[in-house]
Formats: sequence, C-alpha cells, structure tokens
Amino acid sequence: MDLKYSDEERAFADEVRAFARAELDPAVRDRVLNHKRLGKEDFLGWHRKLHSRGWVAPNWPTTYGGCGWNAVNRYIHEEVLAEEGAPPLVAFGVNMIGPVLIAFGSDAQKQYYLPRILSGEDWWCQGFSEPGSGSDLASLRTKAVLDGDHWVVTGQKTWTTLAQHANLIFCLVRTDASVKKQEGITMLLIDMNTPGVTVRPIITIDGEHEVNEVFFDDVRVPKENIVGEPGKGWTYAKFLLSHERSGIARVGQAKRELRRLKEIAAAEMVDGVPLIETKTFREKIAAVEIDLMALELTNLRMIAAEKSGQAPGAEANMLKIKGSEVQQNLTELLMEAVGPYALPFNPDALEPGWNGEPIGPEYAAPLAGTYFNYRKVSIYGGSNEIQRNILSKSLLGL
Amino acid sequence: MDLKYSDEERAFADEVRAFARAELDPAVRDRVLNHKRLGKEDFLGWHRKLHSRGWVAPNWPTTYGGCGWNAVNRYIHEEVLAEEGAPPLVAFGVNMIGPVLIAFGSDAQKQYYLPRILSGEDWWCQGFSEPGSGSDLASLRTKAVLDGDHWVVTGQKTWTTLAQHANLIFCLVRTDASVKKQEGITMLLIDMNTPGVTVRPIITIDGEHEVNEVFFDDVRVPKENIVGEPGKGWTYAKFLLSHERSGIARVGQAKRELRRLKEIAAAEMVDGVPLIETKTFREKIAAVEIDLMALELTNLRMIAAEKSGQAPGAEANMLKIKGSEVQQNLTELLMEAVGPYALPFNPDALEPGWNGEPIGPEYAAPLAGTYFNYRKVSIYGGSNEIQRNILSKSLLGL
Amino acid sequence: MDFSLSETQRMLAETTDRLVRERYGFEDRKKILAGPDGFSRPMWATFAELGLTGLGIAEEHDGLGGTMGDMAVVAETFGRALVVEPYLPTLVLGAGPLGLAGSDAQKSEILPRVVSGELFLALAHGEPKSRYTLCHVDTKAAADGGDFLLTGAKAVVLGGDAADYFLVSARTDGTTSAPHGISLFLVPRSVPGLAIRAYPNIDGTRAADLVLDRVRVPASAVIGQAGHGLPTIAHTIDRAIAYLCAEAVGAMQALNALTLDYLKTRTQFGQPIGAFQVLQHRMVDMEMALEQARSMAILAADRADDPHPHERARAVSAAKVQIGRSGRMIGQCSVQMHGGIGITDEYAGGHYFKRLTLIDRTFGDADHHLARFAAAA
Amino acid sequence: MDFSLSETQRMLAETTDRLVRERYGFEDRKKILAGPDGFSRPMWATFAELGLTGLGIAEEHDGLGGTMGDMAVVAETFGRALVVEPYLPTLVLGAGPLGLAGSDAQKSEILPRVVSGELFLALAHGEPKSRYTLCHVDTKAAADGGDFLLTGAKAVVLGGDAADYFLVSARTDGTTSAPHGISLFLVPRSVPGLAIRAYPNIDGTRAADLVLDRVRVPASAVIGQAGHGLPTIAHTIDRAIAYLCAEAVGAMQALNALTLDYLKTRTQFGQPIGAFQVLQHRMVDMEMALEQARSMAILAADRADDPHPHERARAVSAAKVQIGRSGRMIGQCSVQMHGGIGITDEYAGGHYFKRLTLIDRTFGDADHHLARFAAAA
Repeated sequence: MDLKYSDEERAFADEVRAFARAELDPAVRDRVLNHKRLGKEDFLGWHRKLHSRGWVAPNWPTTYGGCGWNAVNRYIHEEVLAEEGAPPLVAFGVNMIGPVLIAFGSDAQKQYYLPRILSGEDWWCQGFSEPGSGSDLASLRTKAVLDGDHWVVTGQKTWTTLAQHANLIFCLVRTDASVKKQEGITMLLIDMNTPGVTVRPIITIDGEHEVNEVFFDDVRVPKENIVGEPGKGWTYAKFLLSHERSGIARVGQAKRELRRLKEIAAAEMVDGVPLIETKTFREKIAAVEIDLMALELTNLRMIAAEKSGQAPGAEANMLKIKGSEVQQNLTELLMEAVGPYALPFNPDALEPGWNGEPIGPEYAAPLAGTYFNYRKVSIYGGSNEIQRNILSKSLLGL
Repeated sequence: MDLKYSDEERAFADEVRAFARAELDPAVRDRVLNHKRLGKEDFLGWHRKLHSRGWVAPNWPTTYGGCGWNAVNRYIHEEVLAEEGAPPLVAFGVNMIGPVLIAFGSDAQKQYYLPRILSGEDWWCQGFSEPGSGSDLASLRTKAVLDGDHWVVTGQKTWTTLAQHANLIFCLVRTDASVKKQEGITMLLIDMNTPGVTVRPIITIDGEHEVNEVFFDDVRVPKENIVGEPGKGWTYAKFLLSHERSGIARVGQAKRELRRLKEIAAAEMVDGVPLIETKTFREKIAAVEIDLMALELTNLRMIAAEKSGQAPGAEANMLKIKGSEVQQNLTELLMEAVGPYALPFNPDALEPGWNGEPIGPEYAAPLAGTYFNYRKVSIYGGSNEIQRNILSKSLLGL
Repeated sequence: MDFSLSETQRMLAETTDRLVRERYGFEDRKKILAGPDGFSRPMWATFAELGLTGLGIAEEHDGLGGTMGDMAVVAETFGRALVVEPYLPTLVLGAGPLGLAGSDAQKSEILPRVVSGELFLALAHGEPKSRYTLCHVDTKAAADGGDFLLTGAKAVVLGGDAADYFLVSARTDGTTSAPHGISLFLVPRSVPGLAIRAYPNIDGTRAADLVLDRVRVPASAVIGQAGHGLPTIAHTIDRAIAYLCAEAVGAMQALNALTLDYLKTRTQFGQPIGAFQVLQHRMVDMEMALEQARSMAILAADRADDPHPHERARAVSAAKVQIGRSGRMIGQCSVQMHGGIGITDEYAGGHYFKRLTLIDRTFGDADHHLARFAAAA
Repeated sequence: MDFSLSETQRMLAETTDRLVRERYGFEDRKKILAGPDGFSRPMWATFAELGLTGLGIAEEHDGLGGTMGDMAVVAETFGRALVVEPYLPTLVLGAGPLGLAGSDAQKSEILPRVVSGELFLALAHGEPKSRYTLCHVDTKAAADGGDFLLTGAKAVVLGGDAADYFLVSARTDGTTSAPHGISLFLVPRSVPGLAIRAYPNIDGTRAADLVLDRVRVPASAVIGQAGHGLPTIAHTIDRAIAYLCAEAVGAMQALNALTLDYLKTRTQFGQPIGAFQVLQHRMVDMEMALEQARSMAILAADRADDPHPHERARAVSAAKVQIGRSGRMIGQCSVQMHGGIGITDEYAGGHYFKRLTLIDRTFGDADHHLARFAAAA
C-alpha cells in the first residue's frame, strides 16, 4: 500500500499547478476564490488556454483531441486546477454530450461538434429536467414529432444551467407515448437560435441568475440532429450521467474553500481573539477538515480501483453524497464566520471590477448568498435521496 | 399565559416531595440514583408506601381506589417522585391492565384484581411481543383454543419485563385465524403458576436480567379469564397503549440524571480542571439541558391541553421520541464523563449491599452498562420509527 | 399553569392575522420590497391605526402597555408573513430601552410619536469588530462643555435605513470590552457628523452602517445614567431575542405548512412524494423541531422581563439556541424536500429559509448562546 | 498511489481469516470468555505458530518485522471476530516500545519470548486521574542506590490481567503534568510491592489496576533514556490507536454485514424490513460511515511511524475522530434497526456495538482527538 503519489504523478501535479499559476488570469482567479460572479468570457478565456495546452478533455480518447489520461491523472488535473482557483470547466460539452457523441454519435456529428467543444466555439447546455420531472426524470413530457425532415419539439425544460450563454442544447424528448416511459425517449441536439426557443431566467434566493427555463414552441429541428436511434435517449442519458462522475466529490474545490475559511476565521475577531483560535470554531473547522481528509482518501481509493480496471460503480454515489455534505458544511461555516455581516445584501460587490466601499470586511459579501445557493449541490444531478435509493439497490441489494 | 404552577399545584408538588423524602428508604433511593440493581422488594416496599398514602393509582377513578387526579397533578406526582429517586412504579398493573379492566373487565375481574393491584399483592407482566411480532404486533401467533371451560394456550412471548417477579400475565392471543389479523386477537389473564408456563431469562449486553421469554405449552386458562369479548383484544391493546402515556417523556427521571451528570462531571478532572468546566463538555451538558427544558415545556403544554379537556393525541408520540433521545443522550454523556473507567465490568458493584473496593470512582461502575441498556428506550413500546410512522399519518396526514 | 392566550393576545392574534392574510400575501410583499423604501409606509400607518405601534409603550405616552408575551403574538404573525417593516427596531430595540431607562422628557418627546406611527427608531449598538459581544464598544463619547462628542462606527444597525432617531451606545469611560462606562444616547438622524449607509439585508429586512464623526449631542440626550448603559442594552437585546424567537416560530410554522403541502401535491414516480417514508419521517422531525422551538419561544417571552438578569439570560439564551437549531434544520430540510424550487426567488419557501438563517446570525448565533447559557448554568 | 495489499499482507489476511473463520466463531468466543483466563492460551499458541506474535518485532529477535500496515491487516480480522486475546497489549503496547527504545539486553531477554508465545506484556501508563492526558504521571520513581523505587497507581492497564511484564511509566523528575521527567521501566509481574487487581472489561477484553508500593527495579530496567520516556509512550499510543482503528473497521464491517442480513431476513408487515426506505437510507449511511472510517484507518496505519511526530499526531487523531464517530453511528443504528435482539447477550451484534463504544473510550475519545487535531493544525 502506498498512499503517496508516484514520482510521475507528483511531477504531473506540479506541471498542472505551474500551468495554472502561469496562465490563469489573476483577476479571474480572484473572482473564483472570492465567490464573485464569473462572466461568459471568464469561462471561455480559461477554456481556450486549456485548449491551447491540449488539456480540455482529459476523459476523451486522443483520437478525438482528448488527453486519454488514466483515472489518477484525470483526478490530479481536475483537483489541482480547482485548488488553484481556475474556473470550473463548463461540463456540458466536454463531460456530458462529448462522451455521448463519441460513443453514439454519427461520424458527421463527431466531426462537426467535437472540435467545436474543444475550441470553446460551442457552449452546450442540458435539457433534461422539466417542471414535472425532477427526481422522476423519465416522466418527462417535452415531445418531438417527426414532420418531413424535421422533428417538431414542444415543451419546457427547467434548471438549465447557464443557458443564457449557450448556443446549443442537448435534449431528452418524448417521441413515443405508446411504450414504457423509459423507452419512448429520444435525445436531440438543438440550436438555441432556432425560432420558437425561449430562455427565461430563474433567479435564485441569492439574487443570482445561473439557471433558466427553456421553452420550445413548435421548434423545428433537422432530422439528422438525433443522437443515435429514436427511443434510446434514456440509455444515452444514463451513460452520460455515469460519465459525469469524474471529480464528483469536488475535493479540490473543498480544499480551496477550507483554506479560505481558515483565512477568514483568522481575520475575524471574537473578544480580542481570532475566531480560528476559539475552541468551538476551531473544532468545527477541524471536524470538516477530517471529513474532507476521509473523503479525499475514499476518492483516491476509488480512483485507484478505477485505474486498475474496476469500473466506477456505486462508489460514485457515495462520493456525490459526502462531497455535497462537505461543500455545504464549508459554505455554512464561511457564513457563520462573519457573524452579523452575513446579513447585508450587496450583489454589486460580486460584479467584476466593482470598486465600491464594502459593507464590513470585503470577503463577507458573497458568503450568505453562497450558503443559500449551495443547498443545490445536494439536489442537482440526482438528489441525495435519489443517490441513497440507488445505493440501497445497487450496493446493498435492498 | 402563565408558565408557573398555581399555588395549589406548587403546594401539591411540595407535599409529594415531602412524602418521598420522609418515606423513601434511603438505601433504595441510593440504588435508584446510582443505577444499582433493584430487587423485587425494593419495588414492592415503595409500592406499599404509596398504597398506604392512597397514591398508587393517580389515573384510576376514586371509585376503584384511584386518586382521580387531573393531568397536571398526575404529572407532578410522577415527575417529583422520579426526581427524588423513587423506584419507578411497576406499570403493568396500575397503568396497563388496570385501566383496561376498569373499562372492559367483568365485575368479578374488577372486584378481584383491582384491589390486589393497589396493594401490590399481584405483580403483572405483559404478554404482547413475540419473536416474530415486534413492530408488527398484530401478526402475533400465540394461539388459544377453547376446550370446554378452558382456553388452551400455546406459543411464545418475548421481551417480557420483570416476568421473573410476576404471578400474572395479560396476554394477547390469536383465537381466530380466519379473520383479518387484528380481528382474531383476544386478551387473556393468565396465572404464571399454571402448568405449562415457562419463563426463560434474556440476558442483555450489560449482563443484566430484566426481560424474559415466556413459553406457553398447552396452558389451560379458565374461560372466564378473558377480558371483554373474544376478538376484541386488539382494541383493548390500543386502549392500553394510549393509557401508557402519562409521563412518557420521563422528564423527572431526566432531571435526576442531569443532576447526576453534573455531579460526576464536577468530580472528574481533565488536566487539573473539572470536566464540567471544560468548554466542550460543559456545552454538551448545556445542549442536553436545553433539550430537556424544551421537552419539559412541550410536555407541560400538552398536559395543560389535556387538563382543559383535549384528549392526548399525536403529541404523546412526540414526547416518546424526544424523551428517549434526551434519556439516551444523558446516559451517553454519563459514560463519556468517566473516560477510561467506562471499560471495567464489575456487575457485583451493582448488587445491593456490595461492600467491595470499586474500580475507579464508585459512580463509574454502572455507566457503560446503562448506556448500552438504554438503547432500549427508543425501541420498546413502539420503536421511534413506528412512532414516526404514526405521527406521519395521524398528525400530518401523509 | 396556563398556556392559553389572554383576551388581549387573542385580539392581537386575530387583528394581525386578518391584516397579513388580506394585505401581506407573498405577492404583496414582493411589491413592498420593490418599493422605494423597501418597506411600506402605508402598512406602517395601518399598524398604527390598529394600535400595534403602541404595544409595550406605557399608557401615559399614548401606548397600550402590554408584555413581551403580547408582542410575541404579533411577532409570530409577522414571522408567518415575513413582514419587513421595522417593527422590531422601532418598538423593541427603540421604544423598549426608552421606556426602560429614558427620562420623562425623552419619553414624552419620542414615544407618543412612535405610537402615532410618525417615528422610526433604531438601536445603534453593534460595531464592526464587536460581533456578538455586547460589552465591546469602541465608539467614544467625549465630554465637551455640557455636550458629548460621539465618534466611532456602528454596524448592521437594524432599521437604520429608516430611523428618525438612533439610540447610540458609546463609551464615556473604560476600555473596549469593559462592562462599565457604556452610555446610551438619543441621536436624531439629521445631526451633523452622522454618515448613514443604508442597505437591504439578504432576507428583505433593512439595516445601515453608521459613521459618527464628532457628533455633538447635549447631556440631556443620555438615556438613563451615563456609564451604566450596558444593563439596559443587555435587557433590550434579550427582549429582542424573545421577539425574534416568536417571529422564527411563525416562520417555521409557515414553512412547515408549505412543505407539508408540497409533499402532498408534488407527484413523482406516480405518487405524491409524501408517500416516501424518508420524507415522512423528516417532516415529522420538522414538526417536532417546531414544537420544541415554540415551547422555548414561550419561555423566552415569559422571562424576557424577569427581574433576575441571570434567569432572564439563561432562558433567553436557551431559547435562542433552540430556535437557531430548529430553524436551521427546518430551513435546510424544507429546501431539500422541495428540490430546486426551494431556492428560487419566486417561491416563498426560500424566503423563510433565508429569514430563519439570518435570525440565527442576529444578536448571537446558536454557538454564542450555548456558551452564554453554559456559563450562566 | 497504490491501495492494494502487499504480498505479506495478503498472506496475513488469508491466514488470520481462515483462523477466525474456523476457530473463532461467536460460539467459540463465548466459550473462550467463559474460560478461567477470559481468553484462550491455546489460541495464543496458534497465533505464535502462525507467526502473528512475531509481527513488528525485528528479525534479530526472531520476529518477522513488518509495518503498522501489516499489523493493521491482523487487527481488522481480529475486529471482525472480536478476538479477546491480548494481542494489542503484548505486541503493540509492549513489544512496540521495547523495539523502539529498549536496550539490547531488554530486547534479547523479552522479545524472542514474545515471538515464541511465551510472554504477555502490558503498558502500565494511564493513572486514576490521568484520563487521556499522556503527560499526566503521578507515579514516582525514586533513585535508591543504583535502583529505583516505584510508587503509585496505574489504571485500566489493558492486558494487565495476564501480563508477565509491565512497562511502567513513572516520574524520575518534574511535576504531575510536565512532559519531561517521565521514565519507562520494565517490571516483572512477580516483583514485591506490586498489587494487581485484574478484571474483565464490559466488551470481553481484560485489564487490571496496579498499585506499586516501593517496587524495586534496577537501573537496567529503564527503557530508553531516563526522563525521556514521553516521546516513546506517545509514539506507542499512536501506534496503538492505528491498531484500534483497523480493529474498529473490522468490527464495523462485520456489524454492517449482520445488520444488512437482518434487514433482508427479518419480516414485519408482510415484507422484509429492508423494504422500508428509512432503514434503507440508514443502512446506506452506515456503509458510508464504514468507507470513511476505512480510509482514515489506512491513513493512520500509514502515518503511525511517520518520522515527523506532528504529522503522525494529526493523522492518527483525525483517524481516531472518524473511527469514534463512525463506530458510534454504526453501533447505535445497528441496535436500533435490530430492535430488542440487538442488545441481547446471545446475539453477536450487541458485542460489536460494545467493542466499538469502548474503542472510542480507549486512548482518547473523539472529543479528545478532535481537540488534539485542531491544536496540531
């Protein structure tokens, strides 16, 4: 047993870290570290830098311009970048539709879309959830009817992350209502600029615009924009979700937030003593740090198993649950750390380039909002209740 | 709103307290406070003292020798005695079969059994649970067949508390297997000395003998020992369980244990400081104390509602859940308080009159065992899961 | 022992219930928040008409009198409706200490105009570095002739956006954390040297940060005895906490009701999600958390004016711990069971969650009050 | 990065697994506990035959060598079977510090006889008032000619019932809690002035309290350098914690397996109770608690001999916290889901619960190690 990275792995981590430190725009890094708003260009600028280094798609085979890395290197790449404050890779292209197209897409689709994902030319979003279909995804009702050379799509998607930036959406639509609900679903690729597509922002309780509703009103989609075969959409979606798992525990991000928490707790004073030196708060930090240590090791154990050829299985659901708990715990402690300064609402302060006078310490502005916002991480991508249902069946046979 | 007892209520509490202090054998009180073993005579001696004061049956009408008190006085009586270290009233006669006989028993049964319950001449135990019927009580299989003037009973009961002291048992038995499971159940009163009744001790992980299995092997029970009508046993059992609720939160006992916890935590030293003055432990005690304050007030609110004529409803299930949590929390902290001295197993030290040299501080001997034993309080009388199922249905309509 | 409402309380409950039912729905509230002040002056006028702005103020100053228990009835209703008008700042944090310690002149000048709905008040006590420590006061009051010159900064002053008068704490003596030497001053909004930065809080209430630069006030502006302001402030904050506890109970009750309704109406996998046992049990736990919180809120209101500060502190801190924990549990579980909708701005649930979260951050969080309770035990 | 077992470890796992499967079932264990010693000397002889009593002991003293990771493999199996023989006391707490700091003479005298299965050892360090504080030593070692006279009391000495030799800590210098001045002595059981009170622990392991009244030992009995015993003791306790973490993982794994089996076979309301969602989710949480504990147990074993005491302490304390919390959660949930049967003496489940509970009480509970970790952060 050897809990340390090999020399090669360590060298690779150093290389990734050096790259991030050299190439990451300090202003963007600052926005990530301080929970400020990220603009489309913040994501894309970094995406293009990764692209020029050939590091956009760790999980794609080299044939398609990916890195073809093993599980350990993929993990190192993702965690080190997160720790360094790089914006998250917009996953919808690289980690979601990309692998689906590689596995099931037509040659034309691969040739057209994959390079545009790598270059950042296309911004994808995901059209799965609907107002009536959250945990019970397969009950979705957006329908598509073949009319000559086009699918005509009608319905509504929701929780569509960053759809305001996207020019493409991959959608699950119902093409056959006469069969079992999972069997009547088809996956379509839709240009967001097609007439009849409307995006409506959903504002969350932190005042931010991150998710959207997307309406389809007799939207005509070229027949060839189907992925694979009609009625197989559910299979592709399950494939996609199983490929979304790399870095699902978000250990790198959590380490970054833990560091930030310690900084803030060192700056906040209680009766003349730094908050981090008070027994209660210090031990709350210690408790989440231990949770995170355990999570990281559990993650590494699973990565190592994957590297040695075992397919990622039920363990990914565990990482999702524990990862979300650690993240939520951290955002909650960050909010607690600033005491009464959790109250003021100053969304302007999150805007890049804002130069106003902060209310209280500068770091306080985003913290309550982030806490509220991060309740989502135990909901999206299959709520923790759904994860436990899955584990109960797949891992325990209950 | 007035959160304080009225003058009359306070005077009554003082009277109960004075009685306990004057009449309770100090040796018995010491055994209760220090979690030592209680013998049959410890229970009975105290029972007889209460009887001579007319205070055995707060919940019975005066016609039958009860106190006929309202909910508040019943509560005061029970909680003050518990706080003072009186042995718990053995509930099976007074609180369980007594009210059932008063409501549904024949005149002969009332005349024979009720005075003997009050005087302590009879010790009842309860024959409900079976090895295959725990949470799903109605699935019980012990059967009784009428044979001339006798019921012939065959089967097994389990978790029978203090059956080793009992001379009588009230049993749920199946008398009709052809109807819905709840409708084929009958309640019988059985003399434990009847041939074919066998009691086998169940030893719990603290090494104690508190519960038993009771086997019935063609036990002949006089026909008239049926309660009410055949097939109505389930109704009587539900009635009985709803009357078991007085003092279900065990606030008085919890206050007594909290006091004990504070004493022990004041005696234990950590790096030269009493444990109770260390921030972590002090605040753990504070947290359970607050829980207990809230529980007591919630209990009083429900008692007050009951006094003003509202029947005790779903609230009793809440008190059961929260009460068990507080009790378990206290036993856990008591064990934690003694640190490494939680390890030694010295059951002799729990015996009345034991004069040996203690291992470590004298108070340590029962604590780990009590913690293990008290896991039962969230299991017996309907597990907390069952309580939540009931609340979900009755209170929330889910 | 009697947990039923008094006649006055029943009337207050009915009046405020009807008011919020008819005029303070979630959509009404949205409009109020979008208005220029972030709260509604007409609504405040209605509060005055209904006598709510006279609660806790002595009859000789045109008030209705009344106990903290009476105010708690209003607080609970306001919690259910997420009322954003500065009722706590004006009545509890402002009129409260004036009634407790103010001079006859101060009371006669201010309190009738509070009752009439004319004035808003705010307590400017917390400071940028004070966190939850009440004796931490850096703002200085320097004697200057017969006047005082106040210099310092005050942070997150609830209702400070609208206040016509501030009750400002400042040191006439002692070092930063000394319990003695703190005085309380009545300071009009328009006084020279007072800079006010008003802002909304993330839960829709409003506050302000103040900077005082040699703000001149006369000796007659001292509330109570100079140098002995801390007991009044501590008592006031304990009363405010009792108010917040009752408000939180209202919010929890409303949020539980919303959540239960959602469990019954939202269907997934062909059945209402309330059919899933895990959600059923969690909802039961939320109801238990509410009942425990309600018990402690009752206790806090009952003890908020207890003549023994030690008893008062114990009860109020215990209640604040319970409310913090119950509110957190109910808020988090409610969002989780709602799924995404629970954190959208257009749904009421998330707003209760925010309010409950910020109540825990106000006047000391659960950790702070657990330590205070443990120290007082 | 490689989490797979080494060849040695795989062999150890197979050997010990087979042994406990064949000879250490729950009924076998009951008989062992009922025997005169409360453990089995023939079983110990088998350990010796299999080489287990040579683990961690250098080859020059007839041992097999091996790391803490190797011992952890044994510990995990022993945890699964609830082995009560004094392996931890003899190998980790006894042979461990002798190997670390003992003189050649001491090692040559003792260690080969440990390997052969002839000797039991015990570390007599904790005292009636020391709780979990390692530097708290009141027992005095007074120089007397070339000898030392040891006087004091030692509490809950694991394996003290059977030990042939004790490693006794005593002060040659300093006041009660001084880190310096603690020495470690090798003391044979039969020495005059040593009173031993042996007893079972509630989990089936055994211990003793010692009273030393002017126990005379020669200067050659000092293990390592006089006055500098604490680092050796601290290192030893950290190794023992790493062992306990692995043992706890074995116990948790076995208890989870029992519980899962019960969920699948116990029927109520016409279905296996594992069909109830609340129990399903709780079982999932127990599996997660086990995985997190396993990760930290691996870390503790890896770092137990880390050359940087600070790194070692951080990792070991973090692991002990995790094991304490996971063990508590798994133990309590398992009992709850079993119902009454879970706390009967005749069912294995409750015995795992007891062992896990007492592991949390041994060498510092979760609170103690959380504070130690936080202080070292």
